[in-house]
Amino acid sequence: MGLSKLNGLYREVILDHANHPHNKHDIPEATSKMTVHNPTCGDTINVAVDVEDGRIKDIGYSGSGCTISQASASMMTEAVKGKTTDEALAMAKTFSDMAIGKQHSQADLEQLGDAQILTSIMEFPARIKCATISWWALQRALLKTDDEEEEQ
Amino acid sequence: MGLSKLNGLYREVILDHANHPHNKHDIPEATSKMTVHNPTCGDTINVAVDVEDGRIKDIGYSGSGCTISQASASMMTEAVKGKTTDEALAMAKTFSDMAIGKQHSQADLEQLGDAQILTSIMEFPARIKCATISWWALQRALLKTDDEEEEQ
Amino acid sequence: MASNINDLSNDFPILDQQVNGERLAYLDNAATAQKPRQVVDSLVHFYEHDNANVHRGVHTLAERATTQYEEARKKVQHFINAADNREIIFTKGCTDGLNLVASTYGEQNIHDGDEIVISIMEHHSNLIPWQQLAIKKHAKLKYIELSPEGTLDMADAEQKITDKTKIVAVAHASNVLGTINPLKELARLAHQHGAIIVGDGAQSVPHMPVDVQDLDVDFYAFSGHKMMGPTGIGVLYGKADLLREMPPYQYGGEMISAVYRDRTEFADIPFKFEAGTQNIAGAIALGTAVDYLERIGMNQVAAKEQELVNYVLPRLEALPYVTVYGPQDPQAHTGVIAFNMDKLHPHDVATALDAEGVAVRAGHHCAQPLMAALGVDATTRASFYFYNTQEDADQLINAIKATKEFFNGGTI
Amino acid sequence: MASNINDLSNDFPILDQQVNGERLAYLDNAATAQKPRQVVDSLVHFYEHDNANVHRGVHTLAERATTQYEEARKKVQHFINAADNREIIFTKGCTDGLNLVASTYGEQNIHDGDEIVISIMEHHSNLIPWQQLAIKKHAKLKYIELSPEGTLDMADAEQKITDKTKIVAVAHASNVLGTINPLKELARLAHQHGAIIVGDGAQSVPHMPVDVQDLDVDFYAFSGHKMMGPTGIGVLYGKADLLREMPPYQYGGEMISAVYRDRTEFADIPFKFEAGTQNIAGAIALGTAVDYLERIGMNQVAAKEQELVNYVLPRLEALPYVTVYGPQDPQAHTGVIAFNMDKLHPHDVATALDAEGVAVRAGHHCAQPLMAALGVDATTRASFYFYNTQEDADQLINAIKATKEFFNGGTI
Ligand SMILES: Cc1ncc(COP(=O)(O)O)c(C=O)c1O
Ligand SMILES: Cc1ncc(COP(=O)(O)O)c(C=O)c1O
Repeated sequence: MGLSKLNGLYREVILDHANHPHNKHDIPEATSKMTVHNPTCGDTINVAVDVEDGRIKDIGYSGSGCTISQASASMMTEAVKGKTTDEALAMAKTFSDMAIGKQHSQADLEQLGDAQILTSIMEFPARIKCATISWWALQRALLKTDDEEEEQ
Repeated sequence: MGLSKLNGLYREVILDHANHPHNKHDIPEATSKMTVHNPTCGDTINVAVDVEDGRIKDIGYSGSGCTISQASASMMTEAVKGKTTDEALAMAKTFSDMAIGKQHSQADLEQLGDAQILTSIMEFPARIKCATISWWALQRALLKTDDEEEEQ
Repeated sequence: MASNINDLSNDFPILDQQVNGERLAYLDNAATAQKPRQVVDSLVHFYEHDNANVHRGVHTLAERATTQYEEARKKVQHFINAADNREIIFTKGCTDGLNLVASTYGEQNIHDGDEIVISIMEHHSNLIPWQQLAIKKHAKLKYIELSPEGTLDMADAEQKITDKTKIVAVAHASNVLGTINPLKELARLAHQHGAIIVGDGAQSVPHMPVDVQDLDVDFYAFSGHKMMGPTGIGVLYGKADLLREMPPYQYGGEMISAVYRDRTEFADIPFKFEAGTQNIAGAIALGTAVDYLERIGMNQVAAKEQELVNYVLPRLEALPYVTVYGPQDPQAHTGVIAFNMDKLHPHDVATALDAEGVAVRAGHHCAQPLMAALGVDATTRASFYFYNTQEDADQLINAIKATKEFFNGGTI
Repeated sequence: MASNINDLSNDFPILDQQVNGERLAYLDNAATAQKPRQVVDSLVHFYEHDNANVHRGVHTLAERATTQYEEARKKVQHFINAADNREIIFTKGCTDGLNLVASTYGEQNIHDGDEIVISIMEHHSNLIPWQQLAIKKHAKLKYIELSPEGTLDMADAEQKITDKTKIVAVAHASNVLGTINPLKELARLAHQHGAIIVGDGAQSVPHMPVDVQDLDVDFYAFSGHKMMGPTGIGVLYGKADLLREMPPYQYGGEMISAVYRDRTEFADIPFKFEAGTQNIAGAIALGTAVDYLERIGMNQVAAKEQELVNYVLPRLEALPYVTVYGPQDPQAHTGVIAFNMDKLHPHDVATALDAEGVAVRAGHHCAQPLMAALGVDATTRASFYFYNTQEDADQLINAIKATKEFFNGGTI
């Protein structure tokens, strides 16, 4: 079997996002920022969201990480930009549920846009965290209280 | 086999010492006292020695314990009374060496008097500590420095 | 897969042996339990197929090991009905778990003048950590005493637990008296006064259904080896909100979020409390022990032990030279039975019983203050588990009679 | 009894399997080692014949268990040439041992303004305990830096270790760089300045002859699982006179001499540091792992690993897109080899190698400050043990080449 097993994980669209990331930049005027570490590998994701009238006006990320985490962050930012915070939180929940094997409706999945392609991660349990970390950072950023600065 | 296995351990002379202990009393004018605990069972032995001109003029013990520890304490006091401290320490060493399986000359063993009968303890490794505890207390009492009060 | 409580003989090869030429009757279960074949097999299977370090690895073996390790955590969670699997911390054993709580929660919350309430029947592992904490913090350590029946004096508990109390720490079941303490009521009392309660489950979790949410305990510690798991693994349950507020206990790999030269951010629970490589195979095999117990059913386990106690306790009490400690009523007595024989020292008794093939323990059972309260230096203790049989009980009674005769003959 | 270093295949059944349809090449030995059949057998034998709690029991099983447990202590003593078996403390693992020293000796001896010196290549387990101790005690934590060759900068060590230094703590062998540190020389330096030295032997004891008396280290910790023992067991060596002066680490059963309501007298070493039921079966099986290593001979083990490094390192370095960290000279490199592939993230590399059957680790290897010093977030790490073969090495090299191609094809 060997490397051919990985074709699903590293599909073109994923590699494309990893190599040409969308929204990989800081947002100085962001209303909320959050840094999350993946303690297994030391990867870090910083997410900055600018929320206006309950809607994500702009979102950016920075940090380093593997193909999966970079692609996932890129897809995540694309998927939530322009959405209301409630919609974005629902999408984050769909994504993390999906990653721990829970089923969701086709409608929920389609909401995720490109990001739904990362369902292929399910076959690689050790890499699930790589895919969820940016969604988790988003969630923390949107729910953040003022005294929280960083979270794992 | 059953209980008959124990005949060696509980020989008449041992039971005799346990039931009619010699020197089981305090010595108010003792030059050194020592309390030792057997942490496995909670038994305690107090040894009091009165040394004059490098010789054990008197020795007594108190405390509670099993047949073996009581008999051993009784035999120990009998064996060392009147001996020089050096002789007593040599006997203590012979006894504890014997208990950990080291060989000693017949002459060394005979020095121990009745106490040598407790070599039968060798067959019962779990009970060796019961037999050695009083010899250990003696040793500590003779070697004791002023700031030591109690030792395990 | 055998787990018929009336025919367990194939599951415990160790019980099928002779010692000193006699059939082995293993009655030292309160010290440690024997392991069914299934538990040993799970160790072997892990080491022969899946052995790898957990969490940090992306390769196949590491993933298998991680999955099994986390599955074991969930098995334990369900076994004691914890609300969240993150409330299950794997430790080295019950002692490790109790020390963890004393060194973190205790260190953080006990101050000058505070009071810690424990019971006089505590095992040293649930006594010395609190005693030393009290000494260090100039706090007061108070003991709930025994009732004349050999149970916890609940009237005394109501006196001792006050608004000054910050921590109550009590054994769910005694390792000497064979009593079960009313932990749920003690938890209510403690909480009424704003204290937290720590349950020592070493002698309860292996023997009866335990529901930490129903008990409403804040922390609850137990050992794997006493419930047929391997040595070197145990569990600390803690309520998530308390665990989150506590500082880590040990520092090292796995328990961090990010490490810098001069500071460290710690991981979330339970990992914050699992520094370094854990007893991975031990945790997984403990999960197998949980499976085994659940297949039999904890109610069945408790009923089988009650049956054995109903049989053996009256027969012991009928011997005029035997004194049994703790409750005299078999219904109020767990499978742990401490006793003494007139004039005979427990050590001599245990040696004699061993000569007859009966494995019991003699000594203070790591409960010296209790011994002092009972007015003895030591006791002999026979402790039953569900795999023991009436034959074991008969062998014990007969060996006690023979011991009496042996030492009588020896004119003691 | 097979222990011919050139034919170990029968001893390690786990290595004889396929993952992802490929032959398994297990190269994650620095994380944990595989267990020979003999070690697993010794667990099974203990649980099927002799399982009992130790020290407290007088019955036959308890005596057998105690004897084997104390025999294991002596085996470890001789293996590292400690002067006295009481200097061997069984722990849960290396992390547990290092925390023990920091929480007892460190707590007692580090004061405001004192200095603790560690190296920048420390594993978190030999870093965070000292960092947190320094924070708590207002002491200063200093790092010995790397030389340009990727070894410890001894000139810097001479600068950093001063009369203010109270503790020096350094890994004997790095779990990332593949370097062996001059521990004996560091011990001399530390002692010159009146400091004590703590050696982290996690990556050395399994791989080379270690003599704690010759090294003249004051404390030395290592893990059983990395030297083919079970998980959940480790060793802390300490000089007897230091151990005797230290307060206990945990409180509970077994570590006491006498317990009263308001105070406790503690037992002598090593028991003072072994509170509660220990990993008895784990300690005994660690003794079996020691037997196994001694039968092969530690010089042979080291030579075999050197041979593998001589083979694989130049082949790795010859790949233009591979960067190897630590010394480039195979003679100066242990079997631990951390590397990166241009532009590829180690996590992706490890997943790809796993698809080819090669088990390696990716990440920070619990050495984040070292990663920062190397200017990387993470590396891939292949680590060899004496049971690895040239075939494993070839499989690694080929898998790396295939990975390069796979991701090139994917235009990364
Ligand atoms: C150098 C070093 N020190 C300490 C440790 C910690 O060992 P353990 O996780 O077994 O406690 C390790 C292993 O990961 C190590 O490589
Ligand atoms: C009531 C009680 N608490 C605590 C312990 C300590 O358990 P362990 O020695 O497994 O840490 C024991 C076992 O001896 C016990 O019986």
